[in-house]
Amino acid sequence: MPRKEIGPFFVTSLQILEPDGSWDETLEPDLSGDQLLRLYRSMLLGRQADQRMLKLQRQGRLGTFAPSTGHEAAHCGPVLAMTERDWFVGAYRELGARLMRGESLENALLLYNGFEEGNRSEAPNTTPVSIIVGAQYLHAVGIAYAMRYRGEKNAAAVVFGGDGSTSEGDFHEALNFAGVWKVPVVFVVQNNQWAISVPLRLQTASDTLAQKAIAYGIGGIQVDGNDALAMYQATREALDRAYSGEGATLIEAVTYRTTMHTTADDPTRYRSQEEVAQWEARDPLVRMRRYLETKGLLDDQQAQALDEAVQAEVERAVQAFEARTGFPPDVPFDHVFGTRHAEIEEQRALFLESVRWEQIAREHDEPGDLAPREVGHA
Amino acid sequence: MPRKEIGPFFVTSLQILEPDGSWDETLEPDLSGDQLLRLYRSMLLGRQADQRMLKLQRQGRLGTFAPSTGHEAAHCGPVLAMTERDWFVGAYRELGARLMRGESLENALLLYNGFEEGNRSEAPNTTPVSIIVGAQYLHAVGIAYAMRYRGEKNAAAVVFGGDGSTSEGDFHEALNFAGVWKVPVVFVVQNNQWAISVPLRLQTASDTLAQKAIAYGIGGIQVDGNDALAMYQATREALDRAYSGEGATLIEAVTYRTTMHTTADDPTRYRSQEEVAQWEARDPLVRMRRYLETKGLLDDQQAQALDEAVQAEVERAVQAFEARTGFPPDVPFDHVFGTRHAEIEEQRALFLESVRWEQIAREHDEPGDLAPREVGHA
Amino acid sequence: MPKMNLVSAVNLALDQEMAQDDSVVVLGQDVGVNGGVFRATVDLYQKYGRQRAIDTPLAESGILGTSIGMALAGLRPVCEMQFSGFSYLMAGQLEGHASRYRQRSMSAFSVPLVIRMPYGGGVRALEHHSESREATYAHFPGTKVVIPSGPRNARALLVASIRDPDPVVFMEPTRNYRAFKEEVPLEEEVLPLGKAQVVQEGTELTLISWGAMLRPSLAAAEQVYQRRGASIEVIDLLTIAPLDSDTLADSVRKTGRCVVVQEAPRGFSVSSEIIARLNEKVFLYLEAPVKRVTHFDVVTPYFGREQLFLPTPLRIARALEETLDF
Amino acid sequence: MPKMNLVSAVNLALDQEMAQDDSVVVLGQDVGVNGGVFRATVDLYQKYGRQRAIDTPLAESGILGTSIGMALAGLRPVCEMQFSGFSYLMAGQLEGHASRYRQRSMSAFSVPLVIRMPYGGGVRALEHHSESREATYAHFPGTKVVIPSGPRNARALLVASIRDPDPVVFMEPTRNYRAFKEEVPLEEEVLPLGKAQVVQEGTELTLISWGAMLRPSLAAAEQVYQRRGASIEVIDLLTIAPLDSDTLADSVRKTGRCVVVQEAPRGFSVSSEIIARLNEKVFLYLEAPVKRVTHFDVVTPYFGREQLFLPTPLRIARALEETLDF
Ligand SMILES: Cc1ncc(C[n+]2csc(CCOP(=O)(O)OP(=O)(O)O)c2C)c(N)n1
Ligand SMILES: Cc1ncc(C[n+]2csc(CCOP(=O)(O)OP(=O)(O)O)c2C)c(N)n1
Ligand SMILES: [Mg+2]
Ligand SMILES: [Mg+2]
Repeated sequence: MPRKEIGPFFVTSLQILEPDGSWDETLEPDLSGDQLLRLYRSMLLGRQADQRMLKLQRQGRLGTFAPSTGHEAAHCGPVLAMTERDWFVGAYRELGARLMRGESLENALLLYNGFEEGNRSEAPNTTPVSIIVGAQYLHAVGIAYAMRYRGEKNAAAVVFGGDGSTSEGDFHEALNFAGVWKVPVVFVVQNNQWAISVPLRLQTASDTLAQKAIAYGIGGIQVDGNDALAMYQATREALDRAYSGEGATLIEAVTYRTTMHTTADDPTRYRSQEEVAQWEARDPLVRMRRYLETKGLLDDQQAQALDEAVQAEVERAVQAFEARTGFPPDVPFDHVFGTRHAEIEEQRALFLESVRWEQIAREHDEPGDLAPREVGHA
Repeated sequence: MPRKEIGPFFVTSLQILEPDGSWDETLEPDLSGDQLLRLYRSMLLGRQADQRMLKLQRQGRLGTFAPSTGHEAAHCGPVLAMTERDWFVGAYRELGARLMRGESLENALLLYNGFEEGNRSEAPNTTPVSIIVGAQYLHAVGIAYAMRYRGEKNAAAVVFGGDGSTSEGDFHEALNFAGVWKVPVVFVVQNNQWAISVPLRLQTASDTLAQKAIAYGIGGIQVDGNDALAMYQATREALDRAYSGEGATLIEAVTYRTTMHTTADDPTRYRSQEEVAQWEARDPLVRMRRYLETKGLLDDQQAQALDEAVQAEVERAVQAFEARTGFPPDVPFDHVFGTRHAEIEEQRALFLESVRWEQIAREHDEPGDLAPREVGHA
Repeated sequence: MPKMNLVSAVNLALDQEMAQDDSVVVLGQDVGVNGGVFRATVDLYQKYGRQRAIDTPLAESGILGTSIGMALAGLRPVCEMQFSGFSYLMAGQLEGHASRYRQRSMSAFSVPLVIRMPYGGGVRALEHHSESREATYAHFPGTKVVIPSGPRNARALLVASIRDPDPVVFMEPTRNYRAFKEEVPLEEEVLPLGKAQVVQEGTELTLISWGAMLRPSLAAAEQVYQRRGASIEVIDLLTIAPLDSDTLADSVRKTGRCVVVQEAPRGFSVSSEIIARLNEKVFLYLEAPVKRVTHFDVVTPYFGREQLFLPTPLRIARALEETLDF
Repeated sequence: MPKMNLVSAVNLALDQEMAQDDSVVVLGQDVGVNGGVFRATVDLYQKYGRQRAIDTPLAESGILGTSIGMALAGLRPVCEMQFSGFSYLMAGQLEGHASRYRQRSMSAFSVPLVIRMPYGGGVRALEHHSESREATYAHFPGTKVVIPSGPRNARALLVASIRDPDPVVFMEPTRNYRAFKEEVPLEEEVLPLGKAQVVQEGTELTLISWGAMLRPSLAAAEQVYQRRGASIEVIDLLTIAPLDSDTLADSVRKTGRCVVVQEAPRGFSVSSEIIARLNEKVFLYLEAPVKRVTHFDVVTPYFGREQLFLPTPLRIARALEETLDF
């Protein structure tokens, strides 16, 4: 072998919609008007819900959450390509996608107000918010293994994460298992350039995240993550590969979070307003709307009606959320195990006793201190 | 960007010595006769020590260990390229390399007889055997960081592991940190085709291990790991890159363990005798010896003398090891912390009391049951 | 009833559960072709194929993480950590996901899986192969920790663990893998999780242990009985978490004295919790401090010294006598 | 003496140690430019540069693993786990290497490093951000675990931890980061590791707590004093492991009664070990069972319910009264 080159290795890149709304017709996916409008509506709902949540949070009516403004194409595009048979394995910054999968905004609000009840989702094959960076990739690989084992046809797992998550050992182990097992899984890495304050160049010395696929013998593609059509198309192709037994694909969605990491973060500490502005000019919603307009699928009036409808939907959810009651304090004791244990029940009794004391004390000493609604609704 | 290719990416491969002992003169490294003989002698010592240890183990005079027969070129070649300034961060299958670094065989025997005293090494900048697969890569990156931070010149860390170790999250995190930090570190992965019973194709779907470098923006090279000259040369180049601030290199050494994983393993359960025979025909020692013979550096008589000298050295170490005494039972209490603590000392007293009881009981009830030498030398 | 050792009993449980429920799969390093480094999964690959006896890449977090995914999607994975000493690499997946999925989703999802792992000393093994750290996992809420002591209860507890709706850390005492045989029925036998067992009744002292410590405990009880006729009640904990403190308390209420024997280091351990529970439940019945016989709070020494650090019948017997004489 | 909160006190300790010893470096996620998500490392990047205030990739095992390497090569890394809830990802490096290197090499190598991590509830945070799992790390031999309760001892203990020759897990109660200020001397102040502190003397009962639980404990002691004049000795543990059981035992020998307050779940926890040690050392002095006020053995609920699960002055006061009345 003396001294030789091994290679060449390649990955692919894809963009269909330009920032100005023009597009490459040879690449344009074959989607119906309904599908396209569903996609746009989902992105819009994600955006409006996100911004409403930010207000609620600032008013102290919601806890900490991770805003998703800017990411809508990156996570709604893939969901359009998925069916209910596919599993959606999300992280924590895919609000629009979750709503598109069938989770309710009311539940999302409940979740970010600190109640597990918000995770009781109606959405099929959809896992709850997963905060531990990188862990969820492995779950998706296991799910995909189970799907193949059960002989499920036209079904795959699609899992989401961020650029920072590619540094975790679990990301590596997941892609490696997926490669060896050749299971139907699609990894969507939303490369939004930042992991809190850490820029991509301090996250990895690799030129692209897509090329990490080469280390695992799986497919890799870098996609304009603000281009909903390209995200749809890349996921479509990855799913088709997965369905036909060709294994896993890593999709790098190049995008940007135009706002803070979470509501506890101050992004002005680590990045410039110019950078943000540059990316705002590439807004995924604007681009998609221009596309729909050019295609004659949405005019100004329809756009405004849609805006209002979505806003009304958000308001209904906020109202429903704020009207929710019924949060028994001892619920956690019901979900430690699926079986009953004397030790746990003994502690439940202790706990309920202490809740009662606190209530009595409150009534006697500090009337009106906590909202009267419900014990547990702090 | 529409749909494009990103790439091409390459890694390199290297072989200098052919299995028959012929070589590529354009690639032949510029090594003195003394250096070449040192390399060969180290490989031979590693081999003979290994085989002697196997006998001792089979006789019940040594505990479990991981034989290194077949790996000698893969780990001695790199050490020849290193100086004392460089750190050697080993795993558990680099006996020849450790001896070459200055560890004593007597200590190695002590270690595998269950005494930490065996890790009290005289070898400079050499870490003890590290069993947790993959963990040591990170230590090397941290060491390299410290070296650069201190402004040490012409110094790098060289860390060893196996093909199986590339699946661990720690491997990934180490290569990624090394890429971002651009620190002077060389990763030597001894790809011996097996991780216990798991063959490489079930370990990763990547065609080579070297190409994993592409995921981290570091150098990657696949080397014939049974070719000591190529291993020397690849490490030399990687060290030069490291010394000059160009960062990390991943060296995949393609080799084979021709014997069992550890003395507790039965390789006939999972691989064929033909496969083993094929690799035995590529024995790194034979190849190196042929090279030295052709170069006129070693004739039959010298070879025999060397064999005998090495064998005598091994025997001396075995005898010294077996004569060792002085293993106070409570040593572990001295090395929990570098500071004294009442809780630990209280337990030491309890412990020593129980050791005394056991001793008295033994003397009374079961005289001669344990070797009288030393409490603690079970 | 055939006689078999603990490894074979584990294998029997796996084999029978796989035979009757195709959602049961085993996975881990070397569990397939090789049948496991201790042969606990031997022949499963040959019988059930490589899709159900899965040789995984070398990555503990990957093994548990993918098992969680399998469990979410309806399988019942039994994964193996080759040694418990390497299981800390999956602690993130265990604490963060396996043990939380039920509560997080209010039981919409559950993660029925078993993490098998050999543990414990006494077999002259290399570094990291001799520890006993059941307390680490017992402290994670939502996680069950089970430790059999012999072939028969190993089989019956493993079956229960596989059928359990939640994650179970199933720790197998390496030292007892081949140390002795017991009769194990081929017919189904299941022991409930969360229940300790009184293996020898007595009136004067309660001796609590688990795993490989049961046998030296029984030997010590016998010695003390021979020496002075003391009637010692011996309890095999079997499930570490959730702890069956009622059985322990009932016994100590009767005997008034107690000794706990564990292989693990002393600090912040299972014996600590047992003592705390007895303090809470039977304080007024205690006629002597609860004594413990344990490893020490040192970094587990290599095997040259390990026997000196492990509880022996002699050390246990002395603790029994001191407690009886208190 | 300037008044400062706990975060600023941590920052002061880091700053001063970095100023006087160039082997001290800080590393972790967002610890550089951003100054840490809690601002504990603020300005260190600006003062000492990116080689000493290192923004790492997002990988906890990587952070500790490279810190171990730095320590082996002579640096004194102070690494940060952004939240203790993610620290299990580095448990393998901690149990397997940081805590073992000294024993493995018979002190030829040591690993002087600090692992800082915010922990604990009460701040309405997301999942994984509110746990208190000091027992997990306290159970690993060779690992020190330190928990300050306020600004002044945080500073003095962190300095001691940085100078300590061994790995120290330094857990900072998030809830106290900005809750109150104390005077903290700018001159050097060091508190010894391994020593508990009697923060209020008393004769009738010993109240033991640490971290964020000290303040509600003091409040409860005050309530009970107001109500019935009971004289309660309050101890701040400060170092969890190795445990200073002598100070605890001396106090209980005097008072005869004890209550332990912890934020962590009850089972297999630090309170368990404290009770076990008191049982061993002062059994005959105990006039009542040691009572504990703790979280419960449930998976930590989201913040909507968290206040109900955390010890409050009221719960503590009731435990004090029940123990006094026993
Ligand atoms: C294992 C782990 N470590 C640290 C954190 C704290 N944390 C939450 S999000 C985040 C950054 C994630 O960055 P990235 O993966 O790029 O996703 P993004 O938030 O940008 O969408 C960090 C460090 C965490 N949640 N999990
Ligand atoms: C983290 C961890 N998991 C499991 C093991 C058990 N084990 C020891 S060596 C080995 C295989 C290692 O294979 P490879 O990396 O290829 O190195 P080789 O032994 O072939 O030299 C395994 C699974 C371990 N030591 N560490
Ligand atoms: Mg990001
Ligand atoms: Mg190998």
